[in-house]
Amino acid sequence: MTRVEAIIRPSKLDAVREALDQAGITGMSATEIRGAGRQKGTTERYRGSEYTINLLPKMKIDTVVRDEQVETAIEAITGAAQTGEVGDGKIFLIPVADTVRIRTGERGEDAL
Amino acid sequence: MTRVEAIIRPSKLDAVREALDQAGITGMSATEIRGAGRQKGTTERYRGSEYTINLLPKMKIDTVVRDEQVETAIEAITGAAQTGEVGDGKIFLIPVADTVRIRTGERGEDAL
Amino acid sequence: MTRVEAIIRPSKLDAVREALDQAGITGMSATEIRGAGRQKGTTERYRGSEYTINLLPKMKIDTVVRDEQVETAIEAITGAAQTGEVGDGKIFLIPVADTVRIRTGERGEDAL
Amino acid sequence: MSTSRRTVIVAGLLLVFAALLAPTAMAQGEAVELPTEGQMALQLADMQRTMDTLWVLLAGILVFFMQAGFAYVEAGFTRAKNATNILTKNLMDFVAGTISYWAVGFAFMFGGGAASLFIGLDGFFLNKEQDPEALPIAVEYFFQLVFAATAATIVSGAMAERTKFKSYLFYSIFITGVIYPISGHWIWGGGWLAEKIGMHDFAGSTVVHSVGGWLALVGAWMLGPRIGKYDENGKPRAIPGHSLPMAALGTFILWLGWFGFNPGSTLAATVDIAHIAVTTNIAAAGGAVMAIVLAWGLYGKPDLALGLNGALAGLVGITAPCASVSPTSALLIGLICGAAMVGSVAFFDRIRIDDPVGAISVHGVCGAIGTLCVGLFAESRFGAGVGQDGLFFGGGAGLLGSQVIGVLAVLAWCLVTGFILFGAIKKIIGLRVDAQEEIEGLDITEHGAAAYNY
Amino acid sequence: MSTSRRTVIVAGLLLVFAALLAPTAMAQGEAVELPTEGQMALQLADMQRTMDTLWVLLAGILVFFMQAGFAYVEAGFTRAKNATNILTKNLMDFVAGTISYWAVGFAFMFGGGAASLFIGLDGFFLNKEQDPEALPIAVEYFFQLVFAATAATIVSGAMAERTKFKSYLFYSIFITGVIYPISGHWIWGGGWLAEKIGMHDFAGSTVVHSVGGWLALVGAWMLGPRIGKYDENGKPRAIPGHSLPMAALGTFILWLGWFGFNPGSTLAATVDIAHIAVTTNIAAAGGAVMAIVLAWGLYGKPDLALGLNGALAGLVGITAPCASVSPTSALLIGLICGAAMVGSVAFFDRIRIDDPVGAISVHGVCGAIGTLCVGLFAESRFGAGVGQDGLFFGGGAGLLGSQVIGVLAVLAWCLVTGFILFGAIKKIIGLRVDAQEEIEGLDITEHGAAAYNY
Amino acid sequence: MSTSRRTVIVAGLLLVFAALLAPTAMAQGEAVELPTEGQMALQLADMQRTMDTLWVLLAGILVFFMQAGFAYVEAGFTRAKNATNILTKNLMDFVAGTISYWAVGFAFMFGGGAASLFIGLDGFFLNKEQDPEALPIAVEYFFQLVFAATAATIVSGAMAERTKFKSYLFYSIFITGVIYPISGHWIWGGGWLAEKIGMHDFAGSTVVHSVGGWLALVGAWMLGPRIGKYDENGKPRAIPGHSLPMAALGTFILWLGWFGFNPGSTLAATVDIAHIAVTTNIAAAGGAVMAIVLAWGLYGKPDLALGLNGALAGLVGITAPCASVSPTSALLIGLICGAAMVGSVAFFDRIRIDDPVGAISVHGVCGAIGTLCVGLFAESRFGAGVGQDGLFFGGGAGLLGSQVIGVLAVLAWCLVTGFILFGAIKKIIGLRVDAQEEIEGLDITEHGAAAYNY
Ligand SMILES: Nc1ncnc2c1ncn2[C@@H]1O[C@H](COP(=O)(O)OP(=O)(O)O)[C@@H](O)[C@H]1O
Ligand SMILES: Nc1ncnc2c1ncn2[C@@H]1O[C@H](COP(=O)(O)OP(=O)(O)O)[C@@H](O)[C@H]1O
Ligand SMILES: Nc1ncnc2c1ncn2[C@@H]1O[C@H](COP(=O)(O)OP(=O)(O)O)[C@@H](O)[C@H]1O
Repeated sequence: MTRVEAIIRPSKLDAVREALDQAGITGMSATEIRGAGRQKGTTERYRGSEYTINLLPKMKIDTVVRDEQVETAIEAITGAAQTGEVGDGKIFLIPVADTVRIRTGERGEDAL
Repeated sequence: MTRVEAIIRPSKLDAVREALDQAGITGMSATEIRGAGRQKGTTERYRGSEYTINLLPKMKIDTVVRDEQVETAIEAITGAAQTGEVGDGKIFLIPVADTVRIRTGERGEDAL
Repeated sequence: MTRVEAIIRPSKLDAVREALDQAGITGMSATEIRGAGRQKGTTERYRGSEYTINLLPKMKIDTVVRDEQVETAIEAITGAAQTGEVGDGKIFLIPVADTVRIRTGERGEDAL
Repeated sequence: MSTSRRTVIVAGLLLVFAALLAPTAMAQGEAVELPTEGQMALQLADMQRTMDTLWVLLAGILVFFMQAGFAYVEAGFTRAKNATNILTKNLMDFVAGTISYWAVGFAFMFGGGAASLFIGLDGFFLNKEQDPEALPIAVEYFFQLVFAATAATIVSGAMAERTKFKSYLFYSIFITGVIYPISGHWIWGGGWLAEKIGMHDFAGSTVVHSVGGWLALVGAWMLGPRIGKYDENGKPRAIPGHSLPMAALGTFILWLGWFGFNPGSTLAATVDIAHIAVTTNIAAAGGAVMAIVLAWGLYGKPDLALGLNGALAGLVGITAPCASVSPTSALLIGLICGAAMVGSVAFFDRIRIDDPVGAISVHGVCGAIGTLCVGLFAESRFGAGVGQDGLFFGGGAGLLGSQVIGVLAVLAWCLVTGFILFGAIKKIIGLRVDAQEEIEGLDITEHGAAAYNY
Repeated sequence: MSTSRRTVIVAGLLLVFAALLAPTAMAQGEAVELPTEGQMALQLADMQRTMDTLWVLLAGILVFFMQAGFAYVEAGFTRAKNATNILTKNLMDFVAGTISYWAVGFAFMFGGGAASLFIGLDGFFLNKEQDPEALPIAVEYFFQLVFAATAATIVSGAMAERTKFKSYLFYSIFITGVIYPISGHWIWGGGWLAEKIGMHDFAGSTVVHSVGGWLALVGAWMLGPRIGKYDENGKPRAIPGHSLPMAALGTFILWLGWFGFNPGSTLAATVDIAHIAVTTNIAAAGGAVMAIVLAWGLYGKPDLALGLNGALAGLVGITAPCASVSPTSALLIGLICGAAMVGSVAFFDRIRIDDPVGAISVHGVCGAIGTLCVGLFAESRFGAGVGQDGLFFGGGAGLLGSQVIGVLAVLAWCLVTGFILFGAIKKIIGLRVDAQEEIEGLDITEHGAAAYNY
Repeated sequence: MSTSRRTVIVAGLLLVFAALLAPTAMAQGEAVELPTEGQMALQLADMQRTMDTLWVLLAGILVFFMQAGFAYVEAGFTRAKNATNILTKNLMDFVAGTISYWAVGFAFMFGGGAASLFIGLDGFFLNKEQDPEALPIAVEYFFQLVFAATAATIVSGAMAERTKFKSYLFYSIFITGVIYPISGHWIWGGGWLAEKIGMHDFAGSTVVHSVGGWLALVGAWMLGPRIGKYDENGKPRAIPGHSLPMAALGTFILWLGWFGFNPGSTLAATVDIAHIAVTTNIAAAGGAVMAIVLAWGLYGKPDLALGLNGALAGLVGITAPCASVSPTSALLIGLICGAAMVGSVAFFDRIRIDDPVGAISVHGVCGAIGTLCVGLFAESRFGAGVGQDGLFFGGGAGLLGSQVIGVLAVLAWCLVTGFILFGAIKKIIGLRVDAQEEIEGLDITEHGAAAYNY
């Protein structure tokens, strides 16, 4: 099992969720984060003085999938979240040793 | 070391924290997330029109434990968070390569 | 590739971000979390009655780096986040199997 | 817009010209300016009545705005997951009260009839002869309505975060339409407490605030504490409100409204309103100072939530004596109420009556104290007030005795009717939501709408 | 501070002493008290004028505060990412309106001149002769300005979350300076609707609210719905507002302001203000009750957002008939408007006109209904109102006919001028921000400032 | 409720009947209507006094509500972690000020005595003979108190986010009780600036706002900037406030209050209040328009925060000249103040005086400018104002000279007393919290209570 962790633009949340859904991946969690990277922070003005927002609002989507689903997930996310401009985000793949479904106690891939 | 990552109902946060505490696991972090899964999103009405909340409020509890504590942790969490109804959540186990305590620079299990 | 996940005091966020930046690590994500550990929760008074905040506000900084950068990252974070008092936080190292840059589809270390 | 007005103005101007011509007229013959003088006297009386109407209406408008104040204080002092619920309750108790007080409440409170020592029985739906020299019935109704709505809305705070919406609606209509008007009749409508006992409550420490507070007490007691309010050892745990800025704004709005509540209770435009505004304000200051200082001393920090409640405690306390006491006495009354409120909050916490916003202490307890203070601090030299001297100013214990009887009578009335009302509701539809709904929050379960979104 | 005042008081006191000495004077010779009486009559007229000024100014101040109410209702009912934008719009439409209504709007609306059945053409920049016996022009301007600003600000709600700031500024100045004053002139400024047709709109259901609502309709229609408002099948999806507590406070503030809006429209201090306040309040209650009950029945839960809109619907509806109907009729009007608003919101949702705050339904539709209700429920016994009986009170259909003509004329005026104005703006600078800006939110893209930070 | 009132009404009615009977009486014999006239004159004077009381009280109530406005502006413009703190300060400065101004401040400001060119020395605790024909002392005190509290509360904004609560309390009591009343006495209490220099400040641009602003300047200067306000190169960094909606509501509340502040400063019910309300409003509009336009031009976006400050800048600026200038001049004054505020905010940022809410620029700088504008724009034709023509209207530079002296004298007074006061506090208890507390936020460290919870 692998955890597919995608950092995307907040405005793409709905699109990514639907794309995953259509790829048969229905379980996922979303977290509001702020991120820094190649995308430059914005410099805003407030009452005339400047301030730089180094950490831009991003959304993180986590979904743990069976290993054979990983590429499907990557494709679904990339397809829905890509704009082609800096700041589109990343996908990280992290190995998951096991999963438990709290409701039933099931373990392993059955628990997903 | 393993990271035990539990996604639970927000209303179970206190119970889970206390159960872990009593199981001797005191270090942990909690994050507000929103999740989708088998539990159906709710359809609400606002000024007469409907809208569906696909991502339901959930709470994520992370705790990194020694490998021998993993089952204890799972039991504690399951015991406290289970209601038996869809939406109780999942526990994911993720291998952790190393840990550092920022305050002292200690490494490994000592740092937990 | 390794994910360096640091839990720090919220007031250290800027310092840590800058320290990582200067160490050449520019990509990162920050999440607001609440944490329990050795640092005792605070007992506050509200209208005369007490309540205990068991989960204290913390900030989580995640950065996925090439394995050779891990120690640099740890040093940068530790240097910037340490106060020497209980509650400074932890760093967890988690193996990352692969990374995808959503914008371009690049994979592996190039995608970082 | 107003054609009737135009007539009056034209008449007035004719008058002026007539008067200006008068000296000449006088020289030639008479009878021109004589009716003039009668008209002028009429116009004078008319203007005073207009000014009275204007003032009482403006005061009522200020009191109306207290609905927003209560909504914000109560929402601020409770959790975000119940904010929609408490706001809906505050809206609904006012709109339902508007209708029930119009239909029956006003008649019960200010009507006459055979049983008029106990209850008024005419004037339903404002069907009442207008005395052309008295305040318009409309403004009387409006001013009294906003008072009634205040009493009703107090209760929602103490019962917050766990009461069924449907049950709330039911009891709210009943309080504004029946319970409040009857005890109000005793004191303000020519009933036995005023006429036979000589009890005095200028602007409603007892009539409005204690009634709300005591009914809140019964309600909170019958509901039981919120889940999580007491730990396994029965020790009270604080459940902090979700927004102190909301509570603070609500308190300032209430304070603003009190400048209508107390000075407006003259029911006429007189210079006495100035004195009343001053006593009102200084008592609020005393309440806040005392509460903050006590909190600082007892609990270690200057607690804003108690400070805000302290200001309200002072305001509730001065409501009865505002027209009868000096500013110095008012400051003392405020200090006393601030202290009493802090003690009372701790007391009710300890005896397991869970009052999320402190309504019982602020309105019930300080309302009673303020009413008694009339018997202690009143001075006859303040013409607009009770017109007697209290115990501390050489007037003996007589007035104090009347006040005690009044306080106890209203307490008993509220406890009895409260138990009957809440008991009946509990039997028939249930008072409290189930535990799961309470934990999830009433916003989603009762209204399907979170208070805050993105 | 005021030296002119001092003179008057001194004069008054001299008068008093003179009068007190009069009996003796009388005994010895005459001619002392005779000018006195003329002076007193003058003083009386002066005091009435002062009281009128005072009341109308206070009412205007209450109406001014409605700007804050609209700001909070609109911000609360939209998303957090557009809150700075909507607040800036609300600020700017008032300040720009203050200037444009001073420069030209007031003249167009209340001026005379050759074309005075259609438009006023004197009094620009308040250059107007002051009639020493009439209300001061300053207070007239102030009171009318806050009304004009209300009409303008209504539009921003319906066009929220997607309109260019620059375009907003442009149309807002134009509405307050030109469109609103001209139709206003027809009804309140001595124009053809009042003079030739006999249409009556006491406080502006049509003059203010419908004008705002119909322009909002054109604007929302030309803009198109917000991204995400309709799903791929064209089914409307709700986009919940970000803060119900803000919307609730805003509604209470508007309600407060309405006690200036309606009773203040007497434009004089009279006892009629009491009756008007009562009808205003009870209609609001009716609107809220009906909306909540309907929402409960139709959609399953007592919806706070609709309840708040219901109160506003009742208030808009009673604005025209407030001085002409009984409280019972007012309650009915409120109930009707509450129901109409719920239906109308569903209707505009279905025909794909996206109105985030319900402005078209609340102000446009209920404004029209309220205006018609004058023709149905008016009773001549209420002196301050239209002075005729409506259809339901034996007055025949004549008044109703006039009202229908008025409603249609203003509807046509707004549709035509609205299409021209918004069409021109769309051509020249564009009405709508681009999709990326809309998704990101106007706060960052248009103002560079998020509404909320840490 | 009011028995004294009843007597007056009854007397009035007897009068009416007497008058109506008069013609007949006249025919038969005389002496009936003669005392009547004296009584009527008395009643007239009495009614004018009542109306004056009513107006000044209502104006004071509006000004009172400005406390909520300041609380929300200041809390909105600072960070969430200090919101409880700033709200507590705003509550406490008003309640402490209520008491200290009652005890000594009012006496220092409006008392007489030997040193009366410099300070008043009687009337402590409101112990003062009531002149039966003048405004009730109670309403004078109330109106002046809310002004004093305004001056005090201005300071808290500039010193926000880093001042010790205890120190704040101390200086706040001192400002309201001593510093403000003394300079106030010079201008409003019969002191040397008014009597010897002929300086005019109708509603307090200098007396209230500049005093608050200059003390804020000293405070902010002595405290030093907030941690993080300047980067390593000394370049100012913006620290955005946590809630623009709060700041916007606060601004609207202040604006509302200003309709009491300026028109109420007539201290009597006169028709002049209308003109004053208009100049007040149009100056606010000018300030906001100018600030938004300048921000748009200089910094690229229409900045809401500066727009809100601009409205306040215009309001502060018009406070002194409001009764003496035409609407056109008022608009100009507003525009000037809006521009000056934007420049001033940038200036103080550059010289490292960190003023989180812009209090020094809005109240100090624009207060001074407004005071000078009296010398430039005053016109003698506006009776309620200074009664002279300013430089631009042919009156020469004399008045301007007086205004300059007044502005400088008050500036000097505030700088000197401010340095002494803040210096003493710094020595004895310390002004600033330690760095760790500042970073964590004052809510938790000073009050043990976060402003927001779940
Ligand atoms: N090394 C990293 N570790 C963790 N998160 C990262 C890393 N690099 C980027 N991110 C996250 O991805 C987001 C987008 O990255 P960025 O470099 O700005 O754009 P792009 O991915 O298009 O090159 C960042 O805002 C941050 O949240
Ligand atoms: N595959 C997954 N990856 C990540 N999170 C998941 C996954 N499946 C479920 N979750 C999280 O667990 C929550 C509960 O899952 P759900 O399927 O609704 O109920 P249950 O676990 O009882 O079957 C979801 O709301 C989501 O936050
Ligand atoms: N075992 C753990 N797993 C996950 N997070 C932890 C763990 N232990 C501590 N933390 C996080 O680190 C924070 C600091 O830990 P704490 O034990 O209080 O201080 P220190 O690291 O200085 O000993 C906690 O608040 C929590 O968020």
